Amino acid sequence: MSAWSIYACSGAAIIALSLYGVFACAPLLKRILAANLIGTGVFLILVALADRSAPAQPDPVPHALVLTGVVISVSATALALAIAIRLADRRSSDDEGGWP
Amino acid sequence: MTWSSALPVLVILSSLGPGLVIFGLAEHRTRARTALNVAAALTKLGLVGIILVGVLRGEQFQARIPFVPGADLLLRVDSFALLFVSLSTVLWLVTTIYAVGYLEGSTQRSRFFGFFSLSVSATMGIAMAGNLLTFFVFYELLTIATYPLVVHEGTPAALRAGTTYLRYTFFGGALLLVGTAALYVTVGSIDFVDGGVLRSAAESSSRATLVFIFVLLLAGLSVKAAVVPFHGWLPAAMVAPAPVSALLHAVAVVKAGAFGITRVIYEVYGIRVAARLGLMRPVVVIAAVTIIYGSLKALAQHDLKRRLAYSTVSQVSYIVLGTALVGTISTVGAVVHLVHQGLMKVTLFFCAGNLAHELHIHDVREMRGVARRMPLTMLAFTLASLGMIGIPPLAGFITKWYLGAGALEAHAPWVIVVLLASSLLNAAYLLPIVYDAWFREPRTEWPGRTGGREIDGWLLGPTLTAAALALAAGVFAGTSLSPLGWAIRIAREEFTG
Amino acid sequence: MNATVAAVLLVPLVAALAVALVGSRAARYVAGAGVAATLASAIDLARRVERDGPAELHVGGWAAPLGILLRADGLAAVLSLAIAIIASTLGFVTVARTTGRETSAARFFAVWLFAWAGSNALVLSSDVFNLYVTLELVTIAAVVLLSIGGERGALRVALRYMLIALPGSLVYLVGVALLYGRYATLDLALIAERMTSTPVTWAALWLLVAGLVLKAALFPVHAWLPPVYANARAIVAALLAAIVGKTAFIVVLRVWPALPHAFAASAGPILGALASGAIVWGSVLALRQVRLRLVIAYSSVAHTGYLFLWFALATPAAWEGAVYIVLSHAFAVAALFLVSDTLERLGGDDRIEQVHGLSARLPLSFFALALAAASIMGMPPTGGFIGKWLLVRAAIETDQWWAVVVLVAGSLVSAGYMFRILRLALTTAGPIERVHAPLAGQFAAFVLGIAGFVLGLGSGVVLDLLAKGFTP
Amino acid sequence: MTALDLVFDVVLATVMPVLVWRILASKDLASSVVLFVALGLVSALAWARLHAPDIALVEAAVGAGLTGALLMNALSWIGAEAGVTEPVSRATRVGVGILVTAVGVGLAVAVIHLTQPVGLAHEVDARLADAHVDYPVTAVLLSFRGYDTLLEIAVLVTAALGARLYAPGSVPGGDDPLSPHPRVLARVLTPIVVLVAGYLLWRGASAPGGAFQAAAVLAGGGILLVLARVLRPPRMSSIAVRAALVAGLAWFIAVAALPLATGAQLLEYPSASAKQLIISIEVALTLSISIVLLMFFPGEPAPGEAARHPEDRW
Repeated sequence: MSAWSIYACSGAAIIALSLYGVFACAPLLKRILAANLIGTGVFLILVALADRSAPAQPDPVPHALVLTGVVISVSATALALAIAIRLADRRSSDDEGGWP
Repeated sequence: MTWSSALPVLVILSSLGPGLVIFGLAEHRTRARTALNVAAALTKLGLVGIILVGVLRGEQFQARIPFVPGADLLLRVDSFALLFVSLSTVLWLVTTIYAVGYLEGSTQRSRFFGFFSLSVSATMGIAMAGNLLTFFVFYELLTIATYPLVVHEGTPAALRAGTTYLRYTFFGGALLLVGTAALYVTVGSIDFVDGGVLRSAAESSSRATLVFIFVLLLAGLSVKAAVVPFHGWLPAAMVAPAPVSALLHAVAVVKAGAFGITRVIYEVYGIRVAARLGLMRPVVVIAAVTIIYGSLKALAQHDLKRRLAYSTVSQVSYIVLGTALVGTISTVGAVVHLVHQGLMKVTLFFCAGNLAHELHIHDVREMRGVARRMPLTMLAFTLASLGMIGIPPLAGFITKWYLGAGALEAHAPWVIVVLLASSLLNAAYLLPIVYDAWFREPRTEWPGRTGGREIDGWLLGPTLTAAALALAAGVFAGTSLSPLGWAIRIAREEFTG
Repeated sequence: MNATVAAVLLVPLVAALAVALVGSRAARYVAGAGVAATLASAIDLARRVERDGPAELHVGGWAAPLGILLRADGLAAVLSLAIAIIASTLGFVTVARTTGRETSAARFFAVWLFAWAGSNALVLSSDVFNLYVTLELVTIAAVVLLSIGGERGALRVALRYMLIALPGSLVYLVGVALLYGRYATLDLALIAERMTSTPVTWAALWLLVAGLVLKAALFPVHAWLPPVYANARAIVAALLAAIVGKTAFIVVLRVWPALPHAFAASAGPILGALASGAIVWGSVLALRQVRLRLVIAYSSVAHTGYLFLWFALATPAAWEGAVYIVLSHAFAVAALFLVSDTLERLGGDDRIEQVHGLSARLPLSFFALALAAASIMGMPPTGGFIGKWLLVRAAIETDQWWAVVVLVAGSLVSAGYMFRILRLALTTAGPIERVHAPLAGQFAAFVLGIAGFVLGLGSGVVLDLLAKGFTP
Repeated sequence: MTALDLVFDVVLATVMPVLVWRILASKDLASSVVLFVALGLVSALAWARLHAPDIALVEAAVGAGLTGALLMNALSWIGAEAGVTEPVSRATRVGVGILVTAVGVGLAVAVIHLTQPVGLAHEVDARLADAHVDYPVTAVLLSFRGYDTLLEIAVLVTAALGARLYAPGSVPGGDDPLSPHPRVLARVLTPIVVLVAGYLLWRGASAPGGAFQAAAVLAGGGILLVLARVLRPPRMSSIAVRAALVAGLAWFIAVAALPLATGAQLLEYPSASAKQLIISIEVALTLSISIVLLMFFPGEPAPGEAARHPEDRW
């Protein structure tokens, strides 16, 4: 049982748990968290796979993919939070300058 | 695009184009609308005339537009197509004029005439279709284009009738589509060919498949042809205004069904294959049943248009019968009846329309002595009725004569019994009306009409014209350009092919 | 060719940035120009592919397995052109409506163009990870478009949509990770080459498909779709239904030919079953809706079924048929949402009763409605019919009569729910006269309706273009 | 690897899912968020163990830092109670439970069967020279798969446009800050932040680090300054902010499109100036990304019903 496979399994577990969270948690904020965490799980698997060649230097491509993925997941989470805030904030003005 | 390939397309466009323009016309612009209609109809008549001359000279008129893989949109004018085209074109002109008079002052006329032109365009496509897919395309277009006409009055009854109409015709369309696709897959070609495309393929593919496909196609077509048990929509649809009934019964819809059946039997399966598969006898039986059933139901109706509707159910199956009897003579009968029934039935519906429009008569029991008020209308009615019954030398007689002879030729003498029975029934549901109208005292005095004429010329003219045509079709049957002449020519092609 | 393909990708991006830079007051002018330019670039691409055949571009000059490959083939050309026609029509309508006072104009148009850029990138990409990025771009842009307008309903559905679409693409990404871990490349063609049907591969492919099925709202995971369509602003709903909603399936179309036969053979029936479920369920529910938008929504659920039915049939004809359903439904649904929009502006809501007498009140909208309906029903000679014909043909060719029954039944029911509406539109009992509604929307709807019609009549041309570089 | 390593790995690999479970199971959102941040830090360790220092950096800066801050801030708007909820039926929960269990197990089994260490490490090394970047990950990000990165930035900008729904909550100026200390802190911090960011950016070409890491650090500092009311939060209404927002992607596109003029491929850097171009892209991206990340941060809700938040209109 090498390091990478341990983390890969951990990633699988995270994916399963957070998938459950997205579809089965009541609070929207938790669903947003869960969606973000699926990403963490996927990234863990990717990076683990990249490290299969250890102790030789790891495969840089998955690392790059993960960096791209992280940016996307941050963007998504931030956007989701912004919308959630608007939903929750009773004072939010529905006015958007009278869009047609 | 050469002249000979442009003409078939032009025949369709000559009604499609104006139709689209008419949609755009404001409601009140009656004169422009009428002018456009009549001009379009005359143009089409001219184009058909040119094609007629060409065909007589032996020219080929064919247009091909690439469509789905393996099957183009193919328009081809053979004698049979030309017969149907000419019939619809002439009747369109007559019916349009009639409709102008009939709908005077009613609402939504732009929409009405727009869809009317669309229906005729679709019919032209059906007539000139060179393969089954093209036929199907226009067959469905006809359904869609006629629906707004059926529900034109927007009354709950009309809407109900419209829904019934759609249920039946879409169901038929679906069967036809599957049949066509199946045929394409099994045979590889769905073109209409004299003598049938299956002649070669019949050996290769299994009998069961071919029978199955045949049933699909015939069932799909029988819906529009109002063959029992698919006839239910036709009596329901008689709530539509008289010109629409004329369109459904004479110009387009039921004709399209019968025409399609003939095409499938003769030019897809080919009579030899069809006969070998043992498919013809059942069709003959169904047709015979429909003929008798329709007549009996007609007898039971008191609403004039309803009675006429059932009469159509019965009469259209003459065409199916003649086709299925498989013989040169019976084929002549079938083909010629396509025209004869059209002429006679359009006359009868015009008359019914006149009565409803002028005197609000809908029930046959209200028609006592109506001939005194509307002699010309009733004259036309009488002529058409006698034709229906088959009194020599009228059109109906020609049909029945050929069908009878054809039955003997096909060794099915029992069919003659059916023909005689139906003739008696025709007499039974038409003659009393005629008798009442001419020889019995009216219950009440008819409301008079200023200007002395029995009814507006826009209505009377077409009625008399149609009657005259029906009469001529019988009297001049001997000439080569008469419907009979064409029918013989067509039958020869089908059998030599 | 390089420049042509690059233009399809970069022009909308540049336009989006320009819009964001100039701000709302001038947004519509810049956006209008950007929309026109993007449309032109898509037309150019289609023309070139039509003339010179398909092209393959190695971005950055790096060949597989390292680089990203763009395939400008018939499919890409046809899809990007269809996207362009729809997105530009909708875009021009919005441009025509904006007065310059809307404070979200810049945001809206910029994100609109980003969504368009994403869709173009998606149809061109043949790299499984790059496809993920494009999916995300389209999704995020769609979410933003949904949230603009700010009504609670819109925000709620925006979030709801996001919380379906995001997990969807991430599940897809898990599949991608496994594929990379097994085949050490992200290039579709190479994966196809190296692919062997091992358990790991199957797991990967199932994840791929599952994620995309979720995004495509295939029965039984379709429940999120109707509320989204019902609450979004009509223009956005149109974009969602016509383009965004189709992207996931387009990815499946791209990936499928790469799959090993054994997998396709085993997944086909399952997806076919789901598809049949979608057709039946969607059609029946569409029949029972009282709101126009919900009719459209459930009809879309049913049409997703038509798309996935292809996997059960899996013949070239079926592939063409599926693509044709994508195109025709995209045009039709966009037109329908525009009609619904017009009605909502007149009558205040989208109850079906609003359609009453439409043929007399708004003839233009009526014809748009009729044309779209004909395409949805698969009436000849619309694009919908071509799709139906090809699928029925494929079903018969593969002797799967159950599919024939499902297809025919589906189209009959669709005729049912569409004529429920058309019938009302034709009912002109009572005093009804022409009314006036914003012309831009009506005209756009009509154009899209006509487009669906031309798609059918011109199917010869379209199918030729589609066949360029396609190997089923 | 030593037994200690193994134990450490196992513990770490178990802790993370447990944390996820706690995050999703915890009663109040506040503790969920705290646990989320904790998970960010823990996972940073995991990345380090897996020899992925860049990801460790990003995770620490973004996963734990920025996202954490965003969540905290979101809580201050939504309130630690449930906020908006979507009720879920029991049947759904059970069904989803079964499904995800299957997915998790299947996935784990599939993954551990991927023992054969295939990858593109060699291809990357082989072409590193042609890419004119010394550090493999950066080479993949900006050269081999630069097209991904370009689209990724488009995603980022799109999200920024969408997230920017309000003017930032805590508007600096008039009302006096809670205490002077934050300011002092910020004043001290600023140069350090900028320095670190610059360093990360610069070494990105040769070692772990790069545009995104640098931007993350910058943004983190920026948020701090905003909270300390030293820095005005960026507003779309300012042309400078908008310019900074679009600059990165715009420059990236320009560089990507340039080769087309010479008949080369999209994003095919002319080898003569490749290095400089890539660095220039990195700089531009750092600027845009840090602005975007800063804009993700909506600020705090202004106290009192009266204070309505105007749109961030532009």
